[in-house]
Amino acid sequence: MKFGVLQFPGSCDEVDAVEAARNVGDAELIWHRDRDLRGAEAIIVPGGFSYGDYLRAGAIARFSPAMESVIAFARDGGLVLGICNGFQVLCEAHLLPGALLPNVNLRFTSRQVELDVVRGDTAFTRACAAGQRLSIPAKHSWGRYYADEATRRAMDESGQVVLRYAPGHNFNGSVDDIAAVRNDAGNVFGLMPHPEHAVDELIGGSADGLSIFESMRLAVEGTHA
Amino acid sequence: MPETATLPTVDDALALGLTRDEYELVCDKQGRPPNQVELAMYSLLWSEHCAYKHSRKLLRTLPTDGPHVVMGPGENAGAVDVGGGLVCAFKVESHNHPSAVEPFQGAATGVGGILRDIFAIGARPIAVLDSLRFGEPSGARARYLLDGAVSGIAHYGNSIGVPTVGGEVYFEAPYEQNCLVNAMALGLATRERLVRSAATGPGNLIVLFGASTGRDGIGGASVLASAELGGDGEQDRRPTVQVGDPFEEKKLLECSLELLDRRLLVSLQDLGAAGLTSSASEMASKGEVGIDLDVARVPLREPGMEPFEIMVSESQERMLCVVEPQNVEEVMGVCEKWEVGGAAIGTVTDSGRMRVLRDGELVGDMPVRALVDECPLYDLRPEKPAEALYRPGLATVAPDASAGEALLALLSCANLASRRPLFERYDSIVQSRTVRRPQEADAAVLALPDGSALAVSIDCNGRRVAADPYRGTIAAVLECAANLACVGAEPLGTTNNLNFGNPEKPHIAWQLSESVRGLGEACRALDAPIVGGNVSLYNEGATGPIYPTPVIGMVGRMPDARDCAQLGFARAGDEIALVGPFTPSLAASELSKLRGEPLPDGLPEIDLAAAAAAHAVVRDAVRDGELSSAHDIAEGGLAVALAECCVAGGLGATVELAQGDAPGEADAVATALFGEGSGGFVVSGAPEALSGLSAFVSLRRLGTVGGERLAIEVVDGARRTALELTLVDLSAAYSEGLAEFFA
Amino acid sequence: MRARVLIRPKAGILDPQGVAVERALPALGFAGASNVHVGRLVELDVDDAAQLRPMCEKLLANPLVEDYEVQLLDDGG
Amino acid sequence: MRARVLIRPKAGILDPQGVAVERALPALGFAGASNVHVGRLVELDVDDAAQLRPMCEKLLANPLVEDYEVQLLDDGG
Ligand SMILES: Nc1ncnc2c1ncn2[C@@H]1O[C@H](COP(=O)(O)OP(=O)(O)O)[C@@H](O)[C@H]1O
Ligand SMILES: [Mg+2]
Repeated sequence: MKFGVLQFPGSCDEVDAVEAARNVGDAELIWHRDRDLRGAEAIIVPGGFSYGDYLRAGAIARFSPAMESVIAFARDGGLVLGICNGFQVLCEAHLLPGALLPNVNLRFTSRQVELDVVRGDTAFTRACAAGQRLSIPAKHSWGRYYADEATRRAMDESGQVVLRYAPGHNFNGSVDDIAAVRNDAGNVFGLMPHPEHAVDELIGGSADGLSIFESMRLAVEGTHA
Repeated sequence: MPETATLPTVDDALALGLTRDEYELVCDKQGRPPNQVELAMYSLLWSEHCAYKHSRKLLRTLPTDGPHVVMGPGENAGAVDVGGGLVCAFKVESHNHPSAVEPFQGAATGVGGILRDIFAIGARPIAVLDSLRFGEPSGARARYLLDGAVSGIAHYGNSIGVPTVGGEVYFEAPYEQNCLVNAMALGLATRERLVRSAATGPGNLIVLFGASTGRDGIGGASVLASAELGGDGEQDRRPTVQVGDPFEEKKLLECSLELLDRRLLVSLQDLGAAGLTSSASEMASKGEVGIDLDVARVPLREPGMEPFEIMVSESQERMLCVVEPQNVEEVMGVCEKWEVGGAAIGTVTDSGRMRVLRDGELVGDMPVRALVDECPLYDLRPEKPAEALYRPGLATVAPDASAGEALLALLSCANLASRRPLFERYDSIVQSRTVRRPQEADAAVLALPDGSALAVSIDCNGRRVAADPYRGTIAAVLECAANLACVGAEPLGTTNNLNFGNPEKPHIAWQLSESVRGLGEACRALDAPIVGGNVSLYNEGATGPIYPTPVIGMVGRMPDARDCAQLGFARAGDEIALVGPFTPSLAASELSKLRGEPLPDGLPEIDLAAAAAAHAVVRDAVRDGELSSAHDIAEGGLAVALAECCVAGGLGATVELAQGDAPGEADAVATALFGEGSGGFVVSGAPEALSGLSAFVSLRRLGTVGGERLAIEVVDGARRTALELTLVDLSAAYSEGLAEFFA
Repeated sequence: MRARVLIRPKAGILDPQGVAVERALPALGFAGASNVHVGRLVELDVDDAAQLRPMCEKLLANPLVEDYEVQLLDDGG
Repeated sequence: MRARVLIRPKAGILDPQGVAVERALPALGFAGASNVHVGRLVELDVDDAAQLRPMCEKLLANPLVEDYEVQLLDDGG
């Protein structure tokens, strides 16, 4: 199982993502100017401040050559995980519904948050049980998830809300406490909190984030079988 | 040499901050009056900021050598060996005056500047800490500066992907007009990748890379840093604001490290205060060579810039390097990959002269030694002030307040309350090394690849230094080392930023020289040599000087990251003990500040050797896993330390205290509870473990962890309950103290 | 030709910056301000004014959450 | 009365946002854009138009690094 982790100028958490993914498989960086995904079986669009996040978080990164390949990869059913800035990029690229807006508190906020698993049967959560609670750090200033009502209704119907902030943990003001969403097809997933920073008790405060990477491995290796 | 502009006069020199004598000396060195380019360059390099003309002699007294030191003061950052083939580079720097003018950009570019110092020696930045001082937060100016500075640090540090893992902030009236914004950074490098800044090899090329050059900060930091801030002067300095671009710096950082990894650079230097002027001249001086620079080859952001403007511009996010001619093409290729601009703008020569050209025409020509090394150094004329320099503030706690009221007032006061509203704005975990985040332990702890860990702390209580510059500085060094001991780390090296008033005034000179004396003694006693630092003088406003504030940063190491302790109580039933040579006193304490009392003249004596021995005992006990928690006693004394252990651990405690060693003192109970001093730790652990410790260090059993409240009884012949507060009340006071200032 | 693009949060979507400004004004002694919204301003020279709308759709604005308005300025402006 | 405030980075002050947008446009197939600057837009109702400048000085803009321009709009606007 091989992960490819995109690297934009301004990415910050890309090495952390590579190291986290290496707990369950092989992983390497893919430079934003490369169109070749080099045989990656799952893509991670990492956190950070791609292109400085000037204008609007994620707005410029979505047009990079590597992202063009990722968009094609996703349309062919490949697994794509977007974390924080990566989530913003995937929304800007319309691979995920909705948009991310500035936190209601208008500040960058860094906090360990708790997340409730809404669905334990997706390609990104199959190592978790529905109703399980995950403790994962979040750190961003542009993380208020928004989708209009019609979109939310459609998302509910097709089970696209995968994680919600536990009561008291939705500091960014996301609509309906939505913390993570997937696309209709189920192969693209984005969240603001950082599972790659919760893979080791010593430094993550918990290792709950590992289950996201483990789920992806199960999904990919299940496809092979 | 062709003269395009009319020759500047001695009045121009005075306006640029040179004295009449210095101007004459420049004329001597040049053998003629300097032209505009030359005068601009001399005035910057001969400023306090670049030449350290009032502090250099004192700094020479500091200990800078030790078994772990790999690079001492003089390079862009110091470095110590941390084992496993790695070195840790670190340094603290101030951006006080720019932050007083525009706090957001001032603080942001302060972070940018200290990070460049770290990667200039080839180290990848792994952490930032900030040390901040503002006026009392009830004032609108203090709150404006606080919010701006914190936002600026967050913006830069978060965006560039370096965690801000710790810091400190104090609010005191003397900082009202002149805030302090100091930032410290740490980096990691393999020993082989370290690079120095000396330019060598005549014929080699000088390459400028990074952002283009604009009129930012023309005459900015350097001139600003050498003049007192006047009331209305801010207006005039507006055009000099430098704007930071963390995205550009992120690319610059990756580009610099890749250039070093590919061994393409002979030497590397960041551009900071005084821009090209200081970076090029200092590279030439260190390498004992000359440099020719052609300003027409410098990529500009604005049209029509004069040669002197290009030479002194403080545009951010730029680096200068020396490259062998055959490598220039590859260097440009790496710059192109990272979308960083680069241009060969000059050559190393064997002339010993700094020559500035414009399109080949000579517009400035100076001996490198005169520029960099021959600024006159001044002797201080220290004199202890006859009268108090600082006025007491308003009382907010009555002398007869109950112990419980006093504890709540202390926990919620701006200097002691939880720093969460501040550090939550910083990414403290990026790069996946942070074993102890802010407020989890007294020092931040960062894991290293071999399983060991670094610990780092930054500290200085300026009020205590104001009361006694010598002992107050020793106390600041001890506090840093105590913070390291609490997590199980041993000091490797120290950095410092001397923030003082105008050293030409005898009483400031006295503060400075006493403080440096204490700094040297304490670092010697702790085997924590000074590997770098910074000096910021002339920190005065209309109402007088700041508190003397020698900010101390210390880096330590522990063999196993898994052994580091936490500050919160961890287990009901653990025994609590006070360890170390702690002699509490209300002199210059936080409680006496809240009572509106004047600063005392002098602090009680400190037994450095005994304190250092206690640090070693606590450190070893932590490493051996014998303690559940460890926390040093600092502002607010023993009662506040106990309350912090309770709040952090979510556990109460029942404690019994002897009244103290000063029977009959009117404030005996308050002294026992809230007195401050160096050398004391609150630790908790199994009773047998604590018994084991008492063989090596003075240890007083205080009580037991458990329950929902903190109860402290002071034994006073007939015993009486001094205070009893619930965890809920303690937490509320602690967490609300600063929050309101960020609303 | 100089052009200006005004980008505003879509009506109905919470605009916390607007709210913050509206709250801060009375404290500074400015009464009577209401309905405050904060958006972005982009100004640029373009060769071809027809490109402005697609530029906004693709990059400058996010049409899901933002409205935009294009203004053409005199060459002098 | 409805008012609009345009806030821009001062001339000569580095505008990293403008630079980023200017660099991104050609890659998206938009040639010929230059001199791009990104600023802020504040729109609000005020009772007293004379308050707008002091509001800008005190809160809306940062006069150290930004210029501002006040526009009064029709009540309808
Ligand atoms: N300005 C700041 N920036 C970041 N962290 C801070 C800042 N001030 C304090 N902290 C963090 O808050 C915690 C408590 O700070 P403080 O009470 O000053 O500790 P100490 O008394 O040990 O110096 C520490 O983890 C410290 O690093
Ligand atoms: Mg401490």
